[in-house]
Amino acid sequence: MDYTAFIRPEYVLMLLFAGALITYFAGKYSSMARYSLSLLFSGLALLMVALLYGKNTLSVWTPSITPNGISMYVGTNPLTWFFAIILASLSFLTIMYSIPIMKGKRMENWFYTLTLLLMGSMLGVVFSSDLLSFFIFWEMMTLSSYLLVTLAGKRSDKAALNYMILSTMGAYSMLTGITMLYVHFGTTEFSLLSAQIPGTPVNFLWLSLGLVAVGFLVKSAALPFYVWAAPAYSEAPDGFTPLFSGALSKLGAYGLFLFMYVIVGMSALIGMGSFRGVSSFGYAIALLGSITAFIATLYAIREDDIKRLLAYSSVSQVGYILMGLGIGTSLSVAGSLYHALNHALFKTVLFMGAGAIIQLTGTRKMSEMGGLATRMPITFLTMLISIFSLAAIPMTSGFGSKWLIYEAAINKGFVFIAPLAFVASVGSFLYSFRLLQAVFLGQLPDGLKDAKDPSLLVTIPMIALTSITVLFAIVPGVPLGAIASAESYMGIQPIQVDSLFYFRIGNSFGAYNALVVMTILLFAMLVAMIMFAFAGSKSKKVDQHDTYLSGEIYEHHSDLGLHYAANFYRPIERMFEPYLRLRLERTYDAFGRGYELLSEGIRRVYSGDVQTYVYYVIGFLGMLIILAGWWW
Amino acid sequence: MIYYMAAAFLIAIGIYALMLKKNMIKMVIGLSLMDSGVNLLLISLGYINGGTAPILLNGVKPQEVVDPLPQALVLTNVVIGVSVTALALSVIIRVYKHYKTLNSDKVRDMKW
Amino acid sequence: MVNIDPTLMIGIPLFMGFLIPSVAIVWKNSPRYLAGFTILFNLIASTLLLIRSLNAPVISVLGGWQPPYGIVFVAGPLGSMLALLISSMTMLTWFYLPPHIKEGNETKFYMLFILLMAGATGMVLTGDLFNLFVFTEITSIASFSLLAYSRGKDEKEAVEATIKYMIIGSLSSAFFLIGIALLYGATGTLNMADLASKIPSANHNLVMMALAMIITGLGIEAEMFPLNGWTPDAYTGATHPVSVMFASVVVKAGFFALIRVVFLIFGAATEALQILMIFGLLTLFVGESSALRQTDLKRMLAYSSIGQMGLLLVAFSLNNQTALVGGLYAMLNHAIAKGLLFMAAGSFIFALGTRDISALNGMGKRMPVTSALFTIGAFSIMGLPFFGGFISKIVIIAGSMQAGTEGMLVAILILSASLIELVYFLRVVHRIWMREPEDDSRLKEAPFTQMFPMIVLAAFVFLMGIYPQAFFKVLIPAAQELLRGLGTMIGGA
Amino acid sequence: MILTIAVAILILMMMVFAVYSVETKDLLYAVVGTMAVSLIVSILFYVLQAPDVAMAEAAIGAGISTAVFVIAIKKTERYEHD
Amino acid sequence: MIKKSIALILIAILFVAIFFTLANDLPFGDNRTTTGVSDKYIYHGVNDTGASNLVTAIVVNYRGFDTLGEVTVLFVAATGVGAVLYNMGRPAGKKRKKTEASLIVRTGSRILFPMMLLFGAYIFVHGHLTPGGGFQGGAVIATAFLFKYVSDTRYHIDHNKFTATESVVGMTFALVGIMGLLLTGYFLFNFLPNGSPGELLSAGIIPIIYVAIGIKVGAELTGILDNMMEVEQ
Repeated sequence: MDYTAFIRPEYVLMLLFAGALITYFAGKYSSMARYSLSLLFSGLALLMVALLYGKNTLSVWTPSITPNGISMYVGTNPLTWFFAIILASLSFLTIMYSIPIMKGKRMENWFYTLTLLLMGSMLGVVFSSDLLSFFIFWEMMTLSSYLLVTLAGKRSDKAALNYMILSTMGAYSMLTGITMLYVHFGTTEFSLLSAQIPGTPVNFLWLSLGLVAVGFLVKSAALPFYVWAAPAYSEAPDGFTPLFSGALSKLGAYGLFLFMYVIVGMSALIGMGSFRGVSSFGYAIALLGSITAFIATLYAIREDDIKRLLAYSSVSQVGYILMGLGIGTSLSVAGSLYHALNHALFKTVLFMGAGAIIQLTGTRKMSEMGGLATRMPITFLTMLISIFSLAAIPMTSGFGSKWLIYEAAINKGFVFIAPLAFVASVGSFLYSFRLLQAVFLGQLPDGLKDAKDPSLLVTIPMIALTSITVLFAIVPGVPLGAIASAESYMGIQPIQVDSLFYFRIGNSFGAYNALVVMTILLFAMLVAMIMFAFAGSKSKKVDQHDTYLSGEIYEHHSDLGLHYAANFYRPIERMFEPYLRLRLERTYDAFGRGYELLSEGIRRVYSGDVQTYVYYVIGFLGMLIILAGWWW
Repeated sequence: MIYYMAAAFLIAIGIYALMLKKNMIKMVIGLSLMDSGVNLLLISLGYINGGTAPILLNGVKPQEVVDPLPQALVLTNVVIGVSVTALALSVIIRVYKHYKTLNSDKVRDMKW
Repeated sequence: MVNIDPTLMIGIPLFMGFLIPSVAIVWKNSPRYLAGFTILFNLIASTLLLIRSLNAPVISVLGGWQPPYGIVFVAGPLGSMLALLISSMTMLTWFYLPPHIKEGNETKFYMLFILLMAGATGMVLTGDLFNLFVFTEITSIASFSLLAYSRGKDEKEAVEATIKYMIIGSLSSAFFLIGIALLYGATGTLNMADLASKIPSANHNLVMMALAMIITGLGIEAEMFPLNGWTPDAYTGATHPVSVMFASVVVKAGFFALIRVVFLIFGAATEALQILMIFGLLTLFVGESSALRQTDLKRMLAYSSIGQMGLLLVAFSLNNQTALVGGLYAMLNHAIAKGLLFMAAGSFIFALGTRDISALNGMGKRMPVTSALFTIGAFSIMGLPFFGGFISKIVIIAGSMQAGTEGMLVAILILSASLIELVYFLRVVHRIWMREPEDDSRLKEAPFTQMFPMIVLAAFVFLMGIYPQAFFKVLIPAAQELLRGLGTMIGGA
Repeated sequence: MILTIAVAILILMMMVFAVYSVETKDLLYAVVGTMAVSLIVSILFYVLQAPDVAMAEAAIGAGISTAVFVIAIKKTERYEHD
Repeated sequence: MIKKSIALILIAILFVAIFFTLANDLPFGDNRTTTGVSDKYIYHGVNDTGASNLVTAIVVNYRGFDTLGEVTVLFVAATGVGAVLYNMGRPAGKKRKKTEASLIVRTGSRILFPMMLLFGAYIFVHGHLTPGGGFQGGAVIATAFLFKYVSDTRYHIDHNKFTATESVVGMTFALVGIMGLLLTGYFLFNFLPNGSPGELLSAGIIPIIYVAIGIKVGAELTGILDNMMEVEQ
């Protein structure tokens, strides 16, 4: 008897929302109850999501909220399952990770409730299969993530408000697009909608899809809207950042997948105008993605604050996902989905590690850290592998996905996107190495003598995620199987996966057998280790600090920025310096201040003097009379 | 015809007082002038050439009677006018108690 | 089902109004109970009326003379729903009253209180144009006196607000009366249904001039942009329960009168609708932007309710059924949520002593229950999911989309205005919960009798968010009634 | 015919009174001007065959509202100075 | 200066608009009632309501609710003035003003006061026959009391008695309306016989209502005047 028959997506959602409420009230009494309950609920939800594999369910939830009775649908399919499993697992692991990190912090009880609520609304966004419930869960997700960011206290006020304003603006433009679709087609259910799409006029499609895409581009921090991303990711409480940048940023991509391929469908997309075999709408998104990747890398290189560096890096990695998504061939969509999975894995580990390090050293400045490799071996090892995957060193899963995206771009001969992506990936190597060198290598500053690995609750999630990354690196076929079924659901020709043994990854013009290459690589690593062990005695300890103070006595604690990691890539920065000055933040701030000034002026209309109000009334009447006389 | 002129003039002079005179009591005077103007307008609407007062006593025939409905409306409006004026003036007395001035320019604490 | 005649909802409060002063001589605190009894009567009467009026409008003829000759009360689903809203809000404010009206003459306050309710109910139910004028007068004079009622600390502002409101209010009644005079001259009748049938054939020039006059006159009551100079001062100067009555009763009745006159009598003439649309958008933006810069809590709420009235104006001027239902839903939600916000703000100011927003730091810890209620009201106005505002926003946007391409522009403007609204409400809510108070001494919350209305309102806000179907059952026939026009309701001449 | 001339003169006087009462600095004279205007309006009502309203306007318009104005001026200031 | 010119332009627009729409669209004095409702009042007014004064017939019977609203307006205004000027009054017994009224005014007021009351009563009792009615009669009574106030510096009305009469009379008006509803299902219905027109006791409930209104208006206007006069200097 199939036990999993009774599991349906809406039970997962109800479980999580009820769990959030229970955890809040239980948490008021004992913190133990709070931790165990939140772990229990998120673990249960993760289990239920996992058991939903391969199910195509669609269930109606009747309490409709609009006058002509639109009912709300919740269902699962391969694409949603792929994203749901990422979101669920990340949430579960982040909750486990955040227990030691968030202990004793401000409003801790609210943290777990809001995380469960966020998990519920994220899964709600993914599971909903009609426009209205999609929008409702989207708004709930924005609200709960805003509240979570504000938990970090006074520092995060400005970042949280900017984040809320921009994402609400995106949500409202999405609402306009959704209402256009609903009013034009009369229905909100995705399958009914996509059935009616083929015949519709093209410019209507462009307008509504464009408006909806704005909402998703804001969430995935694409070019014009990436302003909120770095401050929001870095100012959020350390317990929340892995979930925020690891899982939440994927929802923008999911939305685009949903609307471009599931609702509008590939044929109608091409019908909207194509550019060298790729839909021009998709090409625009790909372009935006690659430019974001490039610019975000530039910012990441200059960052000295560990969390802001990782924040900019996740903005640029999401740019890759958008690029793959935009191109729209079977290879690029597979690459983008695979990269979404990998990015979720390694970015979460990096942020967890960063959280642990910040809790340990008390500072976020990389120039004040160093040499932690010896003291924190497990964190070092897990972050090392994730950094390799981030930098797309060959044979890591990160490499696999980026390689697929590049193949697709080159195959289509995009002379502008592909080189931009290459330079960006070089940049990603640079800042990941900076992270590695500044935090782990070099000598241990005297203040950090007693550094040791964080508690078990932190290391287990990191180890789990890194082992999955390594597993996918060796056996790429497993994730690609899920991706292939998602692609076929989206109506795109799925990527071939060797059913026999899951090691080959590739397509018509090139493939590599991951297992063979991995063994060679391990063997090479072994040789290098041996050589290093023998020659180790000759290696000289290099001091972390430059000492060109021409004779001055130099005490370590002075912050002259002499630490190697302080301005690691100064030469490169100098190259881009002039262009980086025109940052986009300035335009947003200018707009904000401009509107404040404007409303200051508008406020002056109410001058407080009765006579001016009488003038307004009589003037209004005079205007009406002139209109009445001449126009009516 | 000249009644319309008188009514329109009264309304105009009422608004003139309201807009250009700073003194609050002058404004209330303007309001009450405007009220009389509106009443005059209503009554002159109801007038019929050669009609008599709408009281059907001692042989007055219904055909030659002026339209009574506007007169009923004006009756109501006169009383409304006086009650609003009385309330406005008592509020002005209290304003004077606090602000010590009747000049509407000075009574502007709540602005923007 | 005992059918209570709608006119009793005016007769009984008036009878009680006359009774209270004489009983007060004998028995000191009788006014509060007599007033409470009257409001309860009105509440029950309006609920029964609403149930009866769902299938067919309840028509009650005054003095036995058939419609065009006598005055008639028309209680359609729309009118009786608003009567229910007015009486329920008055009932809830009645609970909230005691601490705020200590200084002045309580007997006279309660008389004015029930007469304000009677005036507003009359405005909403009457089917005769001049009768609407008389009831508008009753409502505005009652609100003048209630506004000037406040003694104690901010007596100075209350008095200043009253004189401004009175001068503009009497200007509005003068123009409204000129409009009625012109309409009477053109058509010779005063009954709304009769007017609706006669206006198309009447002299076009006269009708347009009358329309201009009436839009100005009633626009002042409905807080349209250039005409609402008095509104911020009136809300800020009034005592807290009076500003609750303003936000949810007085302005709603004024707005409804404008809508009824434009829709029913002028048959939604396109010119009138365009004027309403343009000035609705202006009110929306002026209201929202000036709220952005406020440092005084009640004044911020005042500007936000101006903005919301602008939203209603725009929703109604879109003139299709979905937008109308959305507008009505937004009207309900605004009355309830804004009433809740004013009550909560009143409790804050009563406890803190100052109306300054910066003094609200960390109120979440000092007055948790009131802050939670304030946040619920704020979330509903902001339009977050599972609150009333969300549904009204969606339905209005859907309605505006149906109005073609220019509807699209209206939708975008509405959404950007609600974005501004989100900003200033978030700033206050954020300050309440996330900031640390200077002295975190626990402030005394309002006793249960005053907390009860706020809890009821918060429950209603949630109900409107989660199960709106119950409200749509009333709102859809109400919107149809407005669209169809009054003409066919009662056989005119 | 004589009636229309008389009415014209009356209306002219009314206009003069109205302008005077708005322009004068001394509020008491302004109130007296308003009383005169309302009396003339009451006579016009009489000419327009509306006796009820004429009496009402005379009794209330001229009587009570003037009294209220005088009381108000007594409680505040007599001269308008800007 | 510009404010003044804007004001003048706007006032000119308003004057021209009102005057010309009236002048050419509503010719003065021509008989427009044939299309409207008022010819029913004119032709059937007398035998419908029994009152020969058509204006009173409309004010009390046909559009009785307007008058009910009207009385409410006055009542609200009186209460409003009371609420606004609450506890601003001078202590009891203190003289209102220094200068005593002259001898002629004092004796004149003692003689004229009852006359004026009688005249006011005459007006509202004969409301349905001769021009005038509740409002005008009440105003005359109020002027009578005003005359008393002017002449006698220490005289002021007894508040309790006035409030009592006011509420009793107001309640009779409301009760008449409610009885109309109970008896015949129409609020303010004229349930008493019309009697023969021209008689004093004709026209059903109209005289009762007009007497009630007369006393009420008189009491209220005097209340307003008293409140305002009692304000501390």
